[in-house]
Amino acid sequence: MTIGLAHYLLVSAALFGLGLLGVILRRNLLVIYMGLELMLNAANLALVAFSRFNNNLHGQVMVFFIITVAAAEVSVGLALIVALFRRRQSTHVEDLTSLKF
Amino acid sequence: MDWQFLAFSLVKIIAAFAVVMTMVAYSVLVERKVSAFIQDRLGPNRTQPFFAKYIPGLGPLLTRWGVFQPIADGLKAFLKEDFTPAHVRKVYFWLAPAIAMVPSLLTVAVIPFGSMMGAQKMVIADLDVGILYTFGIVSLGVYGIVLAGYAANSKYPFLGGIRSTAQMISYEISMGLSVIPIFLLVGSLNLGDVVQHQTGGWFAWHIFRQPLGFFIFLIAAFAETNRLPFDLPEADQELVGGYHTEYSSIKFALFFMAEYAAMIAVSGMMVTLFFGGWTLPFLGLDQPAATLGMGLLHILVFLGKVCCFLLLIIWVRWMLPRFRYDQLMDLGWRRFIPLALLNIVVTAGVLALLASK
Amino acid sequence: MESILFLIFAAFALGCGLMTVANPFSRSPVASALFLVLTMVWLAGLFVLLHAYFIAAVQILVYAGAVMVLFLFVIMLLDLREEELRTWNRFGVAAGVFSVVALLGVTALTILRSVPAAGAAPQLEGSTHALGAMLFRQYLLPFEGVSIVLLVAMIGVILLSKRESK
Amino acid sequence: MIVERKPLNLAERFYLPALGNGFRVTWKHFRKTLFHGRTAADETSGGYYPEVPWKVEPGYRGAPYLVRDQSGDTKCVSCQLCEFVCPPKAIRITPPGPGGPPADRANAEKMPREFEINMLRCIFCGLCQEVCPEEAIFLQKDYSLTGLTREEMVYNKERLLALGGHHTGIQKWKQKADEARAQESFPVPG
Repeated sequence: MTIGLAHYLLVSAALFGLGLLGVILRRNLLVIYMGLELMLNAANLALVAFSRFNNNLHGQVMVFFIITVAAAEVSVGLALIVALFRRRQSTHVEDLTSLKF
Repeated sequence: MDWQFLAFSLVKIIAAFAVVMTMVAYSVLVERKVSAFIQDRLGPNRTQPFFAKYIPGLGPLLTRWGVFQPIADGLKAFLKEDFTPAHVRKVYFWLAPAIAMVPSLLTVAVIPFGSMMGAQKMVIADLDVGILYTFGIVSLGVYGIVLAGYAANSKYPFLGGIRSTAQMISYEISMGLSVIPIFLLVGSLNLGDVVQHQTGGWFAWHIFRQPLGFFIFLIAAFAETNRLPFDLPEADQELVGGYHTEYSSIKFALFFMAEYAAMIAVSGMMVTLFFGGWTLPFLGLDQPAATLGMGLLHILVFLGKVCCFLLLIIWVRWMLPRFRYDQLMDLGWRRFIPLALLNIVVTAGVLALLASK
Repeated sequence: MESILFLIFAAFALGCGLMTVANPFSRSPVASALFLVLTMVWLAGLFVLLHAYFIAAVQILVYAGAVMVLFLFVIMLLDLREEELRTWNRFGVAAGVFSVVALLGVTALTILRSVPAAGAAPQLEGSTHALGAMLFRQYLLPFEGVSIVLLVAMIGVILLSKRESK
Repeated sequence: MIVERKPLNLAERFYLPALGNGFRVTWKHFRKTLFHGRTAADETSGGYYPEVPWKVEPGYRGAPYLVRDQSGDTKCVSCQLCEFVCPPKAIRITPPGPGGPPADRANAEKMPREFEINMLRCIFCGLCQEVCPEEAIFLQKDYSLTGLTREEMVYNKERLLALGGHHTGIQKWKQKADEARAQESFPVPG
C-alpha cells in the first residue's frame, strides 16, 4: 500500500471531526479551546500534505502562519478565560449565560 | 532503510546512552566532592565493596575518591521504600519522573559528539533542523516538572510546578534568540555544519565571535536546567524541594538523574555551538578523523569539553545565592531578550555589510 | 516502511485526539491537555513523513512546548475541578454527533472521489532554506502582518490580565 | 528598622563583583581542602567522627538520664513535672501509687516505680532538666544512641540510672542559684 494524498486528507478530516466533536460535546471552556486547537492542527496536516504532493512550499508557509496565529490566539483566549474565571469562578459554558434570555 | 544504518544507529544510541548515564552518576559524585571541598569537608570517601581493601594501593585510593559511591547511591535509590502518598493523583504521579527523564536524553541525539569512526558520522541523528529539534525537545522538559507539581496535590510541589513553568517558558525565548546569530554566521541549522564552521584557528570558535550570545545562552542554560542561581522550582529553603517533595526512592532518583542529564545535554549544546564541538585548533584535530584512533580522540576531546562545562555549572551552584523570583523574571524578560534581539540585529547588519562589499 | 509508519502515526494521532475530546476514564482538563500534547507529537511525526522537517520542529516547539504548557499553566492556576457528568441533552448530543458524522462523511466522500493531485509522485524536500526565502520574499507582507498580530496579542493579553487598579 | 539600600554602581548592576567574590571565596576553600587537605573537622576536633571521637562542648544537650545523689539514692521523687512538660511526650512515669513501695531515702515521699524515656521521641530540648525540682534528670553528653528495635530505644529506670551515674557534685539548687547570681552581673562590666 502506498500512502497518497487521500490518506493524509482522511486523517486530517477525522482529526477535524474530533475537534468539532470536542467543541460540541464538552462544556469546559478550556477543553473546547483544545478542540479548536485540534481543528487547527487538522488543517495544518492537510496543508502540509498538499504542499508535499503538489511539490511546492506554499502549504508549509501557510502552516507556519497558522501556527503563529494559533499561538497568538491561544494567549489571548487563555487570558480571556482567566479574566472570566476571576469574575465567575467557573469555566463551564453553562455558567456563562448572561447574554442568554 | 538499510540494515547497516539501523545497526550502527543502535550501537551509537546504546553507547551514547551508556556514556551519558555514567556521566550522570559520576557528575553527582563530582558535585558532592566539589561541594564538600568548597565547604571544608572531604565528601564521600568511605563506600567500598568488600574486595576493594584487598587491592593494594589502588583500592583504598579509589575508596577515598568515592569512586564506588554512585553505585551505592544507585542501589540505595532502587532499594528504598517507594512510597506513594494517599493524596496524590496517581497516574500523573507515576508518569512525571519518566517524562522528566526523557527530553534530556533525546537532546543528546542530535549533538555531534565526534567526527568520524570509519565511515560512520559520530552523531545519532544528523538532522537538518538539528537546533530546532533540540529546542523543541528542551521545551518538552517542562512537562515532567509541571506534572510532578500538579500530581503531588500539595502546596509546595504545586508552587514549584507553577514557578518552573513560567521560568522555563521565559528563558526558552532568550535561549532561542541567543543562538540565532550563530546560525546567521553558519547559514545552516545542522549542528554538524556548526562544528565544521568553527575549524581553523582558535578564533574560529563562536565564543570569540558571539560572546554576548554565549553569555545569554549560558545563563539561560542555568535557568533551563533549574540549577542555582535559578533553582526556584526546587528552592529547598522556600519550597522544601519543590516539585519532588512528595517523591521517594527511584522516582526521586529519576528526577535527580534528569537534572544531571539535562546539565550534560546543555553542556553538549554549549560545546557544539560555541566551543567548536569535537575540534581542537592544533595538531590537525579540527579535520574529520581519517583513522579510528583520531575518531576516538575527537570523542574524548568533546567529552573533555563537556566535563569542563559540567564543572563550571557545578561550581556556580556553590558560588552564587539564589535569585529572587521577580529578579529572575526581570533578568529574563527585560535584560536578556532585548540584549539577544540587539545581538541578532547587529550580527545581521554586520553580515549584510560584509556581503554587500 | 513509510506506509507502516504512516499507519502507526495516524492511528496514534487519532487515538490521542479521541482521548482529548472524549476520554472515558477521566474528565479532567489536564488529561485532555496531555493527550492533546501527544496528538501534536504524533502529528509532528506525520509532518516528518511528509518531509516537512521545519514544520515538524516548529510544531513541537510552539504547540507542544509553548501553547500546551500555557494551557497546563492556566489549568493549574485556576485549579479546575473535574467536569461533572452532565445530564445529557439527548437531542443536542444526537444533533451534534450527527452533524459531525455528516460533515465527515461528506468530506471523506469528496476526498475519495477526487482525482489524485498533479504531482502525486512527491519529490519536494522541505528545506528550511527554501522556506525562509519564500517567507521573506514572496510572503513578506503576510509575515510582517503576523508579527503585528503577535504584538497586538501581546498587548491585549497584558491589558486583559492586569488587575483593575482603583 | 529600615535598611538603607545603596544605589548600585554599574559593575554591581552586572553582578560582576558578586561573581568575583563568589569565585574567590569558593576557590580559597576548595584549594585549602583539596591541596592542603585541611577540613573543618580537622580544625575543630582533629579528624572525622568514627576514628576521632567528637569533642562535646560544654552546654551540649545530649540524652537525658536520671542521676543518683551523693549517697547513691535515686533523686527523682516522681513529681511528674517532666512528664507533664515534655513536648514530644517522650517521658512516662509510673508512680508508686497509694500502697506502693516507700522512698529509699529520707526527705522524699515517694519515688517512681518505673521511669521510661523513649529516646526515639525525645527531642533533647532540656525542658525536663529545667523543670525538675530535685535536679534528678540531666541532659548529658551522649550523642549517638543506637538500637536495632523500637523497644530497645525505650530506656527504663534502671538503664537511665546506670547511664546517669552519681553526680556527687550536683547539690540541690546550688547550680540554679549560681546561675541566678551570674545573671545579675550579666553583661560583664569592663
